[in-house]
Amino acid sequence: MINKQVTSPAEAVRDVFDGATIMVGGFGEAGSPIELIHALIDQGAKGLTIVSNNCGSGEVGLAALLNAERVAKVICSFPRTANSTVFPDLYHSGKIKLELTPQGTLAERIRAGGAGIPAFYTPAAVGTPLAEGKEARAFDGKTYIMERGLKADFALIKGRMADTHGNVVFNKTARNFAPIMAMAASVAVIQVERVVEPGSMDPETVVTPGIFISRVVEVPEPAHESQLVAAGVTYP
Amino acid sequence: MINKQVTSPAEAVRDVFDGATIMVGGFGEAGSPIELIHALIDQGAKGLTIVSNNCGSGEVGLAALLNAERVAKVICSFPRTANSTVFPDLYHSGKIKLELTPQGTLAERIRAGGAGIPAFYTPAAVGTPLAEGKEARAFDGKTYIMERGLKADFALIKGRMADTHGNVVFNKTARNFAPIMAMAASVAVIQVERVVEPGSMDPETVVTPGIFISRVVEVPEPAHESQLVAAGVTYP
Amino acid sequence: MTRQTSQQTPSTETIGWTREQMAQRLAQDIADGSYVNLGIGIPELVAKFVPAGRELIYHTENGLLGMGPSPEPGAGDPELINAGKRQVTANPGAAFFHHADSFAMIRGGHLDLCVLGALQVAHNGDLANWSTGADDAIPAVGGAMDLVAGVKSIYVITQHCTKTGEPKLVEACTYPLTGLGVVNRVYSNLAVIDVTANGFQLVELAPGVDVDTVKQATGAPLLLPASANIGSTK
Amino acid sequence: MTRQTSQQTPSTETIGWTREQMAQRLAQDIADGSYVNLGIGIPELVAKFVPAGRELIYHTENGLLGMGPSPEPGAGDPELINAGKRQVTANPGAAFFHHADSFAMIRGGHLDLCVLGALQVAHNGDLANWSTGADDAIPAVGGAMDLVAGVKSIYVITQHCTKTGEPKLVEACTYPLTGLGVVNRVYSNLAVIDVTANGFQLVELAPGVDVDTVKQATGAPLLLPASANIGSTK
Repeated sequence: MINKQVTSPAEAVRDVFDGATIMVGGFGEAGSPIELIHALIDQGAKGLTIVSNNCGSGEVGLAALLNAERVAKVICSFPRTANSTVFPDLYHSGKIKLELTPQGTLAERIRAGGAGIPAFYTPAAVGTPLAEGKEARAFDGKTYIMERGLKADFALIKGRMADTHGNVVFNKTARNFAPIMAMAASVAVIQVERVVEPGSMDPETVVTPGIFISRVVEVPEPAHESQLVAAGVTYP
Repeated sequence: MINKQVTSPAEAVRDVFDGATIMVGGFGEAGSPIELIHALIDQGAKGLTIVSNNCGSGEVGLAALLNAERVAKVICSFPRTANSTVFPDLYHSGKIKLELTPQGTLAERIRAGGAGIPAFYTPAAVGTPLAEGKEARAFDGKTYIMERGLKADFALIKGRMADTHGNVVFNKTARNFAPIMAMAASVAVIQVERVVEPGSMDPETVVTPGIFISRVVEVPEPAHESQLVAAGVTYP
Repeated sequence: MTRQTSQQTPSTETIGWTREQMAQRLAQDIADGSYVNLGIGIPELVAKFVPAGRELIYHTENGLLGMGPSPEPGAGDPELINAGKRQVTANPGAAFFHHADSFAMIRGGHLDLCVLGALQVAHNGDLANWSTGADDAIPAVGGAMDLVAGVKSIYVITQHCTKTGEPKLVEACTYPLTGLGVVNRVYSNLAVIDVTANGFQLVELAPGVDVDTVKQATGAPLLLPASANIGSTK
Repeated sequence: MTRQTSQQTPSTETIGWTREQMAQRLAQDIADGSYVNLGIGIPELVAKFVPAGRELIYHTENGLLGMGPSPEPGAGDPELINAGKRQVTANPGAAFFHHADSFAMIRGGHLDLCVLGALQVAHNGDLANWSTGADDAIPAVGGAMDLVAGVKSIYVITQHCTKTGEPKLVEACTYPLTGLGVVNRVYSNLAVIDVTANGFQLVELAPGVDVDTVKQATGAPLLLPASANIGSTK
């Protein structure tokens, strides 16, 4: 009997260990699994490496995790944000490392990690500072750089609906990195607004098949980062 | 005004040229675009390179194209079939070349071609005859071989429904290679049972976005290969 | 499905487990909740024998997780098939996906178990199962090389010897390889045998089969277990 | 959106096209049916000025083809946003997809046009638009490097000079590069300029701007067209 549903965000992140690599879904606030991140702050794991497109805003969600100084390093395409000083302050004080990766390379590295591809070549960043130290190679007269697949111990992502087998559908542009992070993580944890029985979803429209998901937790009314920031909320 | 619908399979394959590389969708009969293939036989292009998982059955569809001696080479994972002598006869008489590729490597090469990835590494086939002549390389202590992305001039594929922008949904396991072949071909031609207006499909459930599709042709009641073969049909 | 017998003289084919019994024996060892890919032929039989109370999810590499049994006659869809190109069904909780995603599951190590047939298994786990290397054969590999390279555990289910009495468990494969060091366990008509760092390790004998019979039918050294459990079926 | 002006002395910022006019001029050159990615800032204005009768499909790299305009106040969804993280809508015929698929579109050459801002464009097409290289800046690149490496045509829309009067069209970029030889055309407040194998090639002058003004404001040689069309807007 397969049932991947767990009872709470706390239960879903119970075994995150110090030094773990965690992929965190979201592009801006869309798809950011705030409740899971807050549960991780409560849980206390530290020395984390975070793989995420952004570094959060205000002092909630991912920015709050950074602010709690639980993160040693971020792998990220765009850590700058208009309404948060958390990352800049940590970065300038040398308290956090940054591996800056072009957004498409980040996405492809995650997808490769999940697909068992250890390395691939991309034209992005050739000739730029972000290619420094990377192997360059020509194919058919054009230069590419080699990039490595990325894996993680955990993924914390957000969907709209899942069944208890872990099949997931998403909401609009909140889909973004979640399906590939689910592939690349040993333990993919997803929060969804609604958990349903297997057979409730059309198998043609499942976006992330259950094989990629380890734990499903229902968060019926997830917070929106922009609303929390506008309201001046900080966590914890 | 974007409208990718063309009036007939003949119109859809009108500009296929001698020596073209053509990806043909389908795994067995599921997803095989028989009407497009038959239109290509009528059209007459020759010296083709076909990229397809199988080589057809009986003397219809892909097997009929081979039988008409239009194909110089196939890139394929499983050309053998229980109910066709077309490929074996051509192969034994030296009339067709075969590039045998593991099925997952074939799929990934096609996806890479469509995604602008010129090469990647895979563990499949390491140490086997299919790795001969291929670059081997170790990552984290494990050996992989390098495989190249595959592109095509045309893709002939089959879907269930498309809108006039080329957004497509598929039927069950007939989906197989079609979405990635659409990505990897300069001109992706799809036959579907029904063409609808943009806005008729839920944007969350589109499998192949229209950007990958050049031409859509409606074939309301497509033939099934197994039924044609059972009925002893040959083409032309 | 009837059992194949051979007219060749000294044969092990007629002793030990039948094909169904081999499949049944293997089925006992698959953990509840596993994601499983069953190869064409004898491996397909495994699904019939999964013990009650265990839920497995079957993957077919042509784009379906949650594959169910064959449809009722006349109820099938020619576009809902398995890797053997036979019509199947989709269970509740199923999902369809394209070939690159399907092999991402395989290559990325997301499947727990793949059960395959074999021409030869070497004592270091090398597998040959896609080609006899005969000059007149049409080469065809399908997804076998991807499966053995990517799936967490590879179980082989096979007759212990060929129809002409040659061992299939060997020192080194003479047929073209499918993968290097990939097989974890072999279920034959004679025995269950693990592939270990030290070579073939006997785990269990089929009823009525003794150790010497297995040793003689095996083309490489056979390590015996410390346990006295040999000879009994679970 | 009002036009920025500068109090610095000799400036080209106050002559030629406004930001809206630059966007309008660029919009004339986008073919019907194009798949287009518009960068954040001035490039976003382009969508307002597409001539009637042309249908463009907008891609936003965070997972949407068929992006529509901003929602009515209160009607938006915080999970339906563009790459600038502003709320948008989805047009009929839209499709959502994940980030790897989105950048497969970009890297695979499926988009016809990307319009971006620039810090500097070199006469060989090199682009710098993501970092001033300042020591205290937080490095952030987003999708710019992928876009310029993959999209078929790259148009830059920019003030011809910086606020301090420095040319943005240069012999060689001094800021960190976004891509090598990637820019096809520049739409500035002064002119439309192609990047050719021979360097910057003047295509069209903004109204009231003469060739000498453009030459002086450009940090690399400017090739003049054979046609006498210079000085007129289409």
